[in-house]
Amino acid sequence: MSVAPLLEVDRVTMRFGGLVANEDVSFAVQPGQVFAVIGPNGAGKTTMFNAITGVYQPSSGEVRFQGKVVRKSFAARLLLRVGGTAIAAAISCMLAVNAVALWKAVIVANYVYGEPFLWGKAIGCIGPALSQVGALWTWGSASVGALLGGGGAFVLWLRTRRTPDVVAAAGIARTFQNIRLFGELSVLENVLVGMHGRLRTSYFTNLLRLPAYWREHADSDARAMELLRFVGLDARAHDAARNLPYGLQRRLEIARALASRPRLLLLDEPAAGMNPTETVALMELIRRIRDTGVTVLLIEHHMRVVMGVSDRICVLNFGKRIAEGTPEQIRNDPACIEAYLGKEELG
Amino acid sequence: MLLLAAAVVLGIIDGPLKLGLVDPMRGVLIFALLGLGLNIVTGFTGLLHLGMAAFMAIGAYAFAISTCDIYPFQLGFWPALGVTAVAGALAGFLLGAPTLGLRGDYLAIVTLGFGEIAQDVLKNLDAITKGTQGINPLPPPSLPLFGEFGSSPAPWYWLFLAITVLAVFACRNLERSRTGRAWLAVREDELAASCMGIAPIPVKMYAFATGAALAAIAGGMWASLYASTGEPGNYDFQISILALCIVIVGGMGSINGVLVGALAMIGVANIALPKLASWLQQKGVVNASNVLGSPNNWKYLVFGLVLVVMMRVRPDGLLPARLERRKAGGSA
Amino acid sequence: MQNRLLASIASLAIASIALAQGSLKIVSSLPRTGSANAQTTSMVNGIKMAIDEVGGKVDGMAIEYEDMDDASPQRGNWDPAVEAQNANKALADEKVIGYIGTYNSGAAKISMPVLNKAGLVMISPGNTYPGLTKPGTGEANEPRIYRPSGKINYFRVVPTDDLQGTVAADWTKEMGCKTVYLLDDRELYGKGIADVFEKHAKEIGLKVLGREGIDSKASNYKALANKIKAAKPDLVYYGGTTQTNAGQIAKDLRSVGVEAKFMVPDGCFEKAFIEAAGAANLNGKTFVTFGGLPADQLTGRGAEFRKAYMAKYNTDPEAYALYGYECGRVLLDAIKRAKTKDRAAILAAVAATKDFDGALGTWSFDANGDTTSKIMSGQTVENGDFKFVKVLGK
Amino acid sequence: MHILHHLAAAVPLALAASTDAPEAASWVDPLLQQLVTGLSNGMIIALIAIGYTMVYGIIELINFAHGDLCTLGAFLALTIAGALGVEAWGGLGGASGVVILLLASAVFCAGLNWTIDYVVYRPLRNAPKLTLLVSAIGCSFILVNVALFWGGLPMGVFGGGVAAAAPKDFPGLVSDDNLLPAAWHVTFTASDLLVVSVTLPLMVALTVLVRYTKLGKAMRAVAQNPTAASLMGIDVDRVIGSTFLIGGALGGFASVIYALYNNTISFQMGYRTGMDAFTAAVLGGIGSMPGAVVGGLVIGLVRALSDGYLEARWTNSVVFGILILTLVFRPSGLLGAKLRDKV
Repeated sequence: MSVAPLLEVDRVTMRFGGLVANEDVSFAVQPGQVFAVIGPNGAGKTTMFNAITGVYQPSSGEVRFQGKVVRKSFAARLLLRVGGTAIAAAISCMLAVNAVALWKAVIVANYVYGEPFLWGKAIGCIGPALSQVGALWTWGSASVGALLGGGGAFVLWLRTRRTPDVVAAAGIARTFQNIRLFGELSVLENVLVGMHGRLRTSYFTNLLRLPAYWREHADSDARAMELLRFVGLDARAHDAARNLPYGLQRRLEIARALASRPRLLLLDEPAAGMNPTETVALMELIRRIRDTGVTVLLIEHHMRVVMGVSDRICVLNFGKRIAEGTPEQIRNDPACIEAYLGKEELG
Repeated sequence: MLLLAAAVVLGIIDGPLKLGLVDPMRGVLIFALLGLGLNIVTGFTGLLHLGMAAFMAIGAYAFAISTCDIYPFQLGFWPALGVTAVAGALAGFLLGAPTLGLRGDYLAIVTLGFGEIAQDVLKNLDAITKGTQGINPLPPPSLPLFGEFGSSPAPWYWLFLAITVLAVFACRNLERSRTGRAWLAVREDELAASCMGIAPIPVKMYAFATGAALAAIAGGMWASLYASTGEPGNYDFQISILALCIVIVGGMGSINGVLVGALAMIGVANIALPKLASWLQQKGVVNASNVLGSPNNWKYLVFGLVLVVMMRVRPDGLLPARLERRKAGGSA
Repeated sequence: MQNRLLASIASLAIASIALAQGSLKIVSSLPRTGSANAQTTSMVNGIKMAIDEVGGKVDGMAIEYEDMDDASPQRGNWDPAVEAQNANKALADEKVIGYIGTYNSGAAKISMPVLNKAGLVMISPGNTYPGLTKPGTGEANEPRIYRPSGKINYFRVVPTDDLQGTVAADWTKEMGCKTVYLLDDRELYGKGIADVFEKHAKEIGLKVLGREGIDSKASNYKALANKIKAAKPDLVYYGGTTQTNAGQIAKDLRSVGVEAKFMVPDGCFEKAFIEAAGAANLNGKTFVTFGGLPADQLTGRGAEFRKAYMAKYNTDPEAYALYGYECGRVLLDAIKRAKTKDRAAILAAVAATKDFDGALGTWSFDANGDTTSKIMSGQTVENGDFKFVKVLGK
Repeated sequence: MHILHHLAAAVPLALAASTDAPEAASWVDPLLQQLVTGLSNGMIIALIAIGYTMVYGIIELINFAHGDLCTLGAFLALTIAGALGVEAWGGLGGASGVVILLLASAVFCAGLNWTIDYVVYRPLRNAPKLTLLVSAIGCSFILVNVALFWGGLPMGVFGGGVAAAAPKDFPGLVSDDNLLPAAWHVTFTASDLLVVSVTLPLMVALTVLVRYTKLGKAMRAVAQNPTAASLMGIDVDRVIGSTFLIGGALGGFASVIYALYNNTISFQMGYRTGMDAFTAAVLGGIGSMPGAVVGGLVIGLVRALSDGYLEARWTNSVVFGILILTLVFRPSGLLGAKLRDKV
């Protein structure tokens, strides 16, 4: 345990109303490992994944990635945004409330039909007009606006502090138990969407197709094809994702997840519904992923896969952690055998 | 491309052949633009939007106020159109900021409500908007490139065609870029998208603002064409519904689809039906003494039937999007 | 699908060209689809009567008539696109020598400049917004902006809001009312006339207790009526039309027990209003102003028209029918005098209309293109029908 | 029993409050009056809103044609009233006349709604949702036109059909006389009573139906998950059909109540009533019937109070402003179920 763990799940509890899906579960994933979480159905494995990826917020306990909880930091940008919104809202509220009065005083009063309009004079009228409306209205509306705007911006920030996109941006990517590809998009596009966080071109660059767009376009496509080759899908790059056979869809999900260049990859039952040959290929793929330096956190029922690829295994049962260790240790752990492994192995 | 060619050909042959189609086609182009705007929100991003008319209205009034000579601004056509687009985008942001967290039809009703509110505001702030009188006249654009903007419809047609082509390219550029892929991803599966590092709300915000800007431009063109904003009542719920029909009939998320949809909808409502009505009158099939007699009384029925039948024959629209499959569309 | 659609459009287009040979043609552009249908039907009937009357011929030249719709189904109301289209269509068809329309002043703002440039005569049976013709009554740039050619091609046979609103306020005072409550439908016609009423009412010392703009699509106005009841006005004036729910308002005022009198402008001077409101709610307490004399007071021309109309449609002609009829006759009369198919000549002839023996009395067009007839009549409603009370204004 | 709950609250409130009116301050009476008005309007909206919410709950379709369906119901009622001369019956006869109208229109609307579903929507079950939406819009246009023609019938009640498009007067079969002693300063008319006495039982009956009958259970099952439901041997199309049937029937009742309460019908009345009802359904949490009722009442009240105490010209803005604010803070409506992503 010399190296600092990449991911620490520290006494995480997940409650939904009365139901407790995880009860202070803890484990640590070392960088470079393939770490498997196993357990019978309903043991709370997927819930754990959701807690890690920010789909749910832990009821208690925390998830640390590279030593700290993944969260939007309380940075200057936040203050800037909140302040900015507040001011903008304040001004727009003030204008909204005084719209008619201002218009009359500034525009109507200074514009004689058919004659040139004196901007300087007009702008000069804004101040008096406002004061004429009355401080209460003007500043009242302004402060209400500021409150709503600033408050709103802050609340929004709070709410989105640890949403999946933030977690993903930090370097954790995942696949889904029930495959969730973008069915109408092509295989290639799915991977490109995965790259979203890594791409930089702005809205207007894309709108106007500035040089930056073309540059990025070229190498993002190249990298996407590379990934597809890596998972063996390059031939199907331009099919609609929903037309892929099941096994390939799982591979595409993996490619899509890898596209974000994660430090940690969460695979949720990647072997589910695969035939033996596909399974072997999958194990092979997982190893190759680990060899590229990506740490893998794996949920799997399929014991051959689990025992075959993982360096370390954590066993959940009824939401509690009942054991953790190397495959050998788990294989010989009475609790696990009794809880879970026994029948699997014999069967 | 093919559509563009067709449009150009029509523009050329219309005059000599006296088809008289270029005139109504200008309306089609305006609504095509409105449709393109809605297509970004509903077609690409999958947000049901029932308030497009509001943004069209905002556009029309922004354009009118910045060009009409009863106001001091009196900008030229392009600058005014720029102002219009910005105004639309801003409005989009204002509406979107607090509400884009909402799901499917809840967002839909919010947009619907915004449409109603916008109308009330335009009607009631008559000190600024001239209320029910509408703002007029707007000076005809002076763009020698397109010719003399007088009573002849041709220059308008070419101008609007140009704007529409630009808009189409803009939409296509966005669709096939990081921005557009994010929109499509959010439409397909919002949660999966966010797990890929896409923050849904800002992404939707861009879609909303873009759509609003396009709708606003459509409004600006409209006002400029009729040299008047008309009355606020001209931008009511019916227009939002029409826009929706254009997008769905054309084919959700398909740019060409929208163009065809606009042609179909406005074609039926503003070209085919009037011609049919006047033709029947020429044939003397009119008996005003009872309500069934006048062809004009059948328009609702025909329009409705057209919608129902089209949806029955082509549930995915006339030109479904590139990879559009069944079940693709869907708001909630 | 869409090809078939294009095809049909094309074929129709060709069909309409094929018909482009023949004689003179009068077109009307009125909202035929949607809520104004009832009123415009009367107008069209009136126009048809005028043409039938001369046997569809003016010294040898056969008169065609087309009833164009400036509303569209998706709008259910007048549609700027369609109105503009109609104007251009009329111009494109060289047989067309007269354009009767529009019903909505808003629509007129769209088509007036278009027709003016081409010098095609336009006669409106329904526009009452003063700014269309009278300098100084509307925006600074009105009516100049509707006459880009500088000439006048737009005429109307209806008296404008500024007359009617004033007369209405005066009448209110004559009836001994001290306080009024104003409502309007927030549309060009209704709001305009209510504004005039309010302005004049204040001048002549009537107390305006309140002013509300209603939502003409609301299902009822009971809440508003409660509010009015509490204000206890002597008279409630509604600037609006049957189609903007005047009937419902009358009803709700009565149903919550507002005792005040109720006055409406000529937009409600039609049977449909009484039917919508229910006679019981109007009898005795309702007053309607109208430009010109009601059918049953008509003499000469008007009386004949009424007889003919009743014979044909077995109902008394509405105000709108009268207006439509008058438009038609003025135009035909001008053609007769001009003795040509030339638009300019006919325009000149219309402008020259003097002491015209019309259904609305004897009148001329003034320099602005307005009718000189300033006759306003006041009606009340008794046992389910309008009853002429007196001639208003001088 | 949500529905009972919310409505039971409503009526006594109006009555009870009015009892202590005499010694109350002068501003109380108008306020109470506005509340009565608001609630009566609200209940009508609610009744229509249920039609929306039921259909939405089961096939996620915003049934734009529903408002116009009610229009036709009202026109049928007027036709029958005219044909039978119900107006003249008076007294008990008048009451029975009302019952006849209610039933006739309910049956008619139910049948029509079912037919529309069968002819238009059923073939599109697997089509994108918005395709369905546009078909619904199409139907709405068609129904409006039918109503226009209907108004052209050469009957006395339609003014001889001369002015087809004009609003039609609906005979005041139910009086607007105050039922409360004058001393109470608040009028609660027979038509207010009618609204309450028809709407409440209907809502109760509906709640019972949805919660305790086999059909009701089937409906909820289909709403939850059509595929699963059909696997359980539920005939999904039949269930959906009967949903339209019931929604239509409610629409029919609503249309007659509407006509008797407002005494005017017009071929375009479906537009605003429909929009109000749809708004109500969403405000309450679309798919939830108690929600629809609460939403309807809220909108009715807000409209009345805004008309009464603010400016009528801003009423629409107020209604939708409140709607938007509500949704910002309660993203799934007042009583809507909170949704959670299933991953």
